[in-house]
Amino acid sequence: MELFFAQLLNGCALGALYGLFGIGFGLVFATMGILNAAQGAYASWAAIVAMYAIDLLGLPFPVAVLVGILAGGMVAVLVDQIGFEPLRRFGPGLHQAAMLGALITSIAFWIMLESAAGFATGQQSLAFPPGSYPAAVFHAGPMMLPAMQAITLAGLVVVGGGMHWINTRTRFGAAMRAVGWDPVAAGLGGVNARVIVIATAFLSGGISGFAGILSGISTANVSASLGQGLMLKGFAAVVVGGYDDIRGTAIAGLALGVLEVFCAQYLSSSWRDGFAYALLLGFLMLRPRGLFGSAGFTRA
Amino acid sequence: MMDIVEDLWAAYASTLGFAMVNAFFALATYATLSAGILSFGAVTFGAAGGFLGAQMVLHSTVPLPLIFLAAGLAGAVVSLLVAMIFLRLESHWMALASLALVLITRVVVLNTPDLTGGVNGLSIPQPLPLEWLAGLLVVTVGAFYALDRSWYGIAARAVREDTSVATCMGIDPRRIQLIAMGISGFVGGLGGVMMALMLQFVSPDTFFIHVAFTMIAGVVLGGSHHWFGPVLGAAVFTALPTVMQAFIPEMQDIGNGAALLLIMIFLPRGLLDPRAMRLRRARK
Amino acid sequence: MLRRTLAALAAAALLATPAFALDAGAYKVGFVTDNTGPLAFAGMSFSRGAELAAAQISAGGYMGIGTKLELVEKEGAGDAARSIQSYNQLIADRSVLATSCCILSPIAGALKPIALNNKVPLVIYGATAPGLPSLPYVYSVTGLPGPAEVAMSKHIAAQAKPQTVAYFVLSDNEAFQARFKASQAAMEAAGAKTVGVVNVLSADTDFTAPATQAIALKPDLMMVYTTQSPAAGIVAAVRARGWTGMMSANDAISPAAVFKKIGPPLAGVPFPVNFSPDASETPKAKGFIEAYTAKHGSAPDLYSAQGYTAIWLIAQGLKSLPGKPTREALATALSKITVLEHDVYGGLPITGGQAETRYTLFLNWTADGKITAWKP
Amino acid sequence: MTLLALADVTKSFGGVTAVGGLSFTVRPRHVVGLMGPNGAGKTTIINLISGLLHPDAGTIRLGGQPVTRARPHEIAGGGLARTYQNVRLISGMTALEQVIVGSYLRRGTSLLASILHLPAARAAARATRADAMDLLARVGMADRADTLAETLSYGEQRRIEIARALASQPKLLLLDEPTAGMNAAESAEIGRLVHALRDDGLTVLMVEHNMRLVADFCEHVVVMNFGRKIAEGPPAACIADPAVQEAYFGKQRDAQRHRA
Amino acid sequence: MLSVTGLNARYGAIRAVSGIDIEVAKGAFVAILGANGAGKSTTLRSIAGIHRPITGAIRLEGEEIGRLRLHQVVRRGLAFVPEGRMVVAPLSVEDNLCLSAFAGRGNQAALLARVYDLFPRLAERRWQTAGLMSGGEQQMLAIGRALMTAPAMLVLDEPSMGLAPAIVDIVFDAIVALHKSGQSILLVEQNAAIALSVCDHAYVMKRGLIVASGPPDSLRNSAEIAEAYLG
Repeated sequence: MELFFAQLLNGCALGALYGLFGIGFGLVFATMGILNAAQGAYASWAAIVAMYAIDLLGLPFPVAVLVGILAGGMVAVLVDQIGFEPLRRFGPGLHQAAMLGALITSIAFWIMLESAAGFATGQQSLAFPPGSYPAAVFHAGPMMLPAMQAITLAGLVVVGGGMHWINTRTRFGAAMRAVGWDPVAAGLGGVNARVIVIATAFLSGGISGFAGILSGISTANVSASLGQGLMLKGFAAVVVGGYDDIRGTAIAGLALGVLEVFCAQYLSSSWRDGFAYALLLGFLMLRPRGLFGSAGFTRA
Repeated sequence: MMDIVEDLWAAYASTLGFAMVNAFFALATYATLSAGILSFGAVTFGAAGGFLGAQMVLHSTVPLPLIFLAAGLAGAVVSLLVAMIFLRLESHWMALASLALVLITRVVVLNTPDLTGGVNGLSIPQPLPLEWLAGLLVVTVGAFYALDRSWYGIAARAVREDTSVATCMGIDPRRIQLIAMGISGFVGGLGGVMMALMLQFVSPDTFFIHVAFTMIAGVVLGGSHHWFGPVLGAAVFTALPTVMQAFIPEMQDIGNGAALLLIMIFLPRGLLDPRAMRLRRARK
Repeated sequence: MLRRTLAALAAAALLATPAFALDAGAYKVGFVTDNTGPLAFAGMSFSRGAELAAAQISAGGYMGIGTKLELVEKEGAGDAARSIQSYNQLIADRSVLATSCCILSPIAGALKPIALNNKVPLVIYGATAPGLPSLPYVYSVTGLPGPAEVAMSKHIAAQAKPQTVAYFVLSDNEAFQARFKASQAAMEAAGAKTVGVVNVLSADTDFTAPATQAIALKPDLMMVYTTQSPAAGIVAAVRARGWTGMMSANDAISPAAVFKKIGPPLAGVPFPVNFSPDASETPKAKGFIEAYTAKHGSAPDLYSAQGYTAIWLIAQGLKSLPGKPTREALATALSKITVLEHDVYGGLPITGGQAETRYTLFLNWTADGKITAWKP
Repeated sequence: MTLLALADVTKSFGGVTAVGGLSFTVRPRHVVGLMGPNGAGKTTIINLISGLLHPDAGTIRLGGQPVTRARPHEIAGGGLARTYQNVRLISGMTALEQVIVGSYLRRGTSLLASILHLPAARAAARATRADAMDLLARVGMADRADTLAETLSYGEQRRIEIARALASQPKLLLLDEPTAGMNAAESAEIGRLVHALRDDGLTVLMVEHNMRLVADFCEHVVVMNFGRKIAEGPPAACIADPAVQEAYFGKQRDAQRHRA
Repeated sequence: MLSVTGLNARYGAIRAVSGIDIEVAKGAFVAILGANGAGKSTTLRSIAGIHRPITGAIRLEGEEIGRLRLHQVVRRGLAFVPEGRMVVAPLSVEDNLCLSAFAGRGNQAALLARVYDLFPRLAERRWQTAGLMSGGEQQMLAIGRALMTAPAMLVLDEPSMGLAPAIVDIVFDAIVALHKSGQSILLVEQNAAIALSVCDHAYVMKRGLIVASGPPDSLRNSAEIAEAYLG
């Protein structure tokens, strides 16, 4: 029983990373209809920058995390403006030509960013310097909670809750959804679609970058391929959770993490990913709008 | 003089071979794309063809042509099964579903060692004669050319460009897309067995996401509106690393990415674009 | 004094009998690198070791007066198709007399038939699948998995007498499966029961859950049979969860980069290794470490030692040939080598094309980042 | 005998009722006009008949067969062809290819024969091509057969669209504002074409905005406003109908209200 | 207030508007009439900055806006109510209205109160999802959204389209009330009688050209209007 709860906690912490990454990934997918293959690279780069901020510049941990998040956001804006902006002439929404074009340019950026990240890390798997991050372990009876797991879970709650609040309760959130729906309709209210798109890209990159930093610390692995694992599972979390619902992504991410850990503990570690992806496929087939997906409107 | 030719051939025959193998995958992707389906499924169909072909080479005395046929059919069967389940999804969901399928394919391949050799893969002590590969590619490209000119090709273009207009012309988009998936499966299965024989080896990594992305990139690069575009794109995409290596060996991946990006931005419809050719003709 | 005289005599003999010496000039060796892609972390070490070997061989005139060994590198990126293309380009150059390649066994398996068909000597520097060497063309300078693990298992069993063992195993990697099985048999023979096997996958990065799983088994000893990143991650995760019991790992955690990454949690975890810049003490090893550190600014690791050894093996073959050798002649010469003249292991024996691992060191990291001999 | 019959057809989008309880019939070999101001629901009706939309209530019959829930390609197979208000030609195709798309239903060769490039397939393709050329000639576009359709003028594109619709040899042709954006001479030409088609046995239902053209072209008119039928009958009578005048020009009484 | 001179607009090869001039004085209510396809909507979309590129000059209070994009035009005080409403369907009524805060014009709370005052129906349904409302309510919302930018110039495209007569009355009552309170208005309307009964100056368009203009009384029974509508 003790093991069960310990693994449940581990699964939640792992899933929180998926959920967090997925929130960033889903933000761009929901508002701009872009399936962004480069999203994983934002996570890698944010982690690399944060790590070097500590290692080379000696910045304190919280500042380094902020610098990393900033880097993730800036890379995302760069990719958006160079890779996606020229394709927006195809018109708004999930037009197939635009979607395919954006997918290809994002693949191009994925290749470039990951390769450049390889140079940045000297092709090694590095880690945050031991002792540079909170490493305390909280004990409650037989249960233990390492500080990084607590931070990750808190991160999901804060970022997920915050993004949900921004999305549903603020003017900026309304503008993001409006631009995603139809840039002209948003423009009628004076919204500068381009600014909103850039801000959305920045938020998306920053959030996925934050997930990358947390993942880099808690797995002691900062490398060019860090983002890839997050990418596949984060993508599953977005689809299962319903791509336009942040709560759904968060919950689906947690569920995926728990499923994965329990699969490995009680069933078979080699079929573990199979379960996760079969779940993803099942959701695509049966509930393409995900757990919490609204009936919604389809664009004309 | 002959020596130089021979040396060049020895050095680049395998590059040519891989370009032709990749052309099969690109054509398989083009087959669905030209009917309006963005699908990464050709990886899975390739796996079906590749592992079946490998097992047939290892455990039977079936001649190569029949192995090719069997691999193609295996790909087609898998693709039709997939199509029956996936085709009711909207286009972008279909793309996501096919991506999930690629991920699942890997897990299945890893966990069925009796069929696929599992993580170790299968070694195939059977070289692929390049003339076989070239011959089959010519036949396949010929079939794509014939299809492109036929009622099917024209109907598929209509479905891709404007499904609603096509369906009002009496074209059943589901039927056209089912055919497209079948062709994609057959050609993907062929590509799979070619890849297996070319590598003389298959493993779970032989058919994974990077293949999916390279072939989509190849199609888009070459031109996804022209039957020869995928072949051209696959050739460029296979040769690019070799060329890049000569100039900027450390940066070859960055070079590849940049080349892809530039083409997408400045030639979004690819190197071969029949529409652009016709526009040029119209302007004259 | 005696040595110098002998050397002078030998040089005089070489000059006097040119028919038995290698002609002056540059001899090309093709080398498939993995400097990018998923294996780049090790690939760069392999190629740096090889580059150092080529530089030393050329500078010292090892193969004869006026001879040089030139390394021609082509990138394989850890990808089978890319490696095959690069390899074909290398052997298409008729002046390339021998080749060296491969970290991954499947890629080595794919290049081997090409080498055999083209009658080009191929020295495999990293891949460890059994059965790869094939005389007279294909050689491997890397020890097969198993013997080192068995030796370490016996050593630990004798020294620490654990009653129960839990294993971490990379379930999608055949080589580590083999190492695990060999080690498990040795441990059980010594009376240490297996209480559980925790499987992980190559692509995994999060090891908190596997660590929790293993700790719950309450073993006396945890043995880790995975590649570098998972091994480092597992040790870190187990220690982070407060488990202080005994652990062992393998040579993948020996590079200094791993200690820089993980730090003190690695302390006291033994691993078997046949080369370590901190523990290898043969003069050739010391020379290698010194030259490597001077050239690349960091100490070599076991991978650079293997790349280094592969090139020296080829040089040793070339050295024994007169005039302008052919690939076939070089292959024959290589097949006659039974002990390496110049390596960091103190004279590696080669049988049937396969180098045998001997002189296994049992080392561990100390909390302040030094490598010392392991004691329970 | 009716070729097309709508009975109590209703369709809403979100909260907006686009068509409410509409009924009318079309007899064979007639040119019927569907009139009404902008937003009256005319295009929705065309989309309902061609199967792109399905009514919330009511039934649609084509040639006696219920097609209320049928999919567009099934309805096309039942003998219906249409054009669009904003010409929808297929991007990247020549004029001739546009027409060949329309002849899909009469392709007359198997997929395998096409893949293998068999003589039968080549013969069928030649026949299709020849028929398509004839149709292009009929709409006066034979000399533009190999031109990329999207480079042609609006009027030319409309004519190609009509040829494409005719290629399936339909029984009923739906024309959605066939003269939009055309000048008087071009419009008259379309009128002559429509009449010639009717004389060949085709039935035409055309959405038309322009009252004068409706009066010239049609034998029977259905006038809609707010998704409902407000008048039906011969063109002249319909146009004179006060309800129709009001629908087009607005209500004077209401206007006075605003003045006041 | 708004002056358009020599405006040309095309869609690809098709010329939709050919060199027209339009003048709206401060506080005026100007209507553009014409049949379908006459180029009215294109004219408005060009003025609002949605249709680009164009040639000719468009000045709002003397400032050239012909090169600006939609949101810039809105921020300078020209609000556009497009044909087909274009409300943001997934957002609530209030979110749709509050989007206009991005225009940065006027006190949002006061403007919101004014819109709810003008259209009590919107106040009742403020949390309703816009896409689920009736056509009339969506039209009110589109006008409300425009008013939230405190426009110097209000431009409406076919506000009566597809609406039942009773709803058309409510919408036009509101437009007339706005005009009476001093709002400058440019209206495109196919329903000529209604437009002529509310505006103080009208232009008649046909095939991209202005074929007649003048005060409503001079146009009401003119041959040009009959010609423009009947073809």
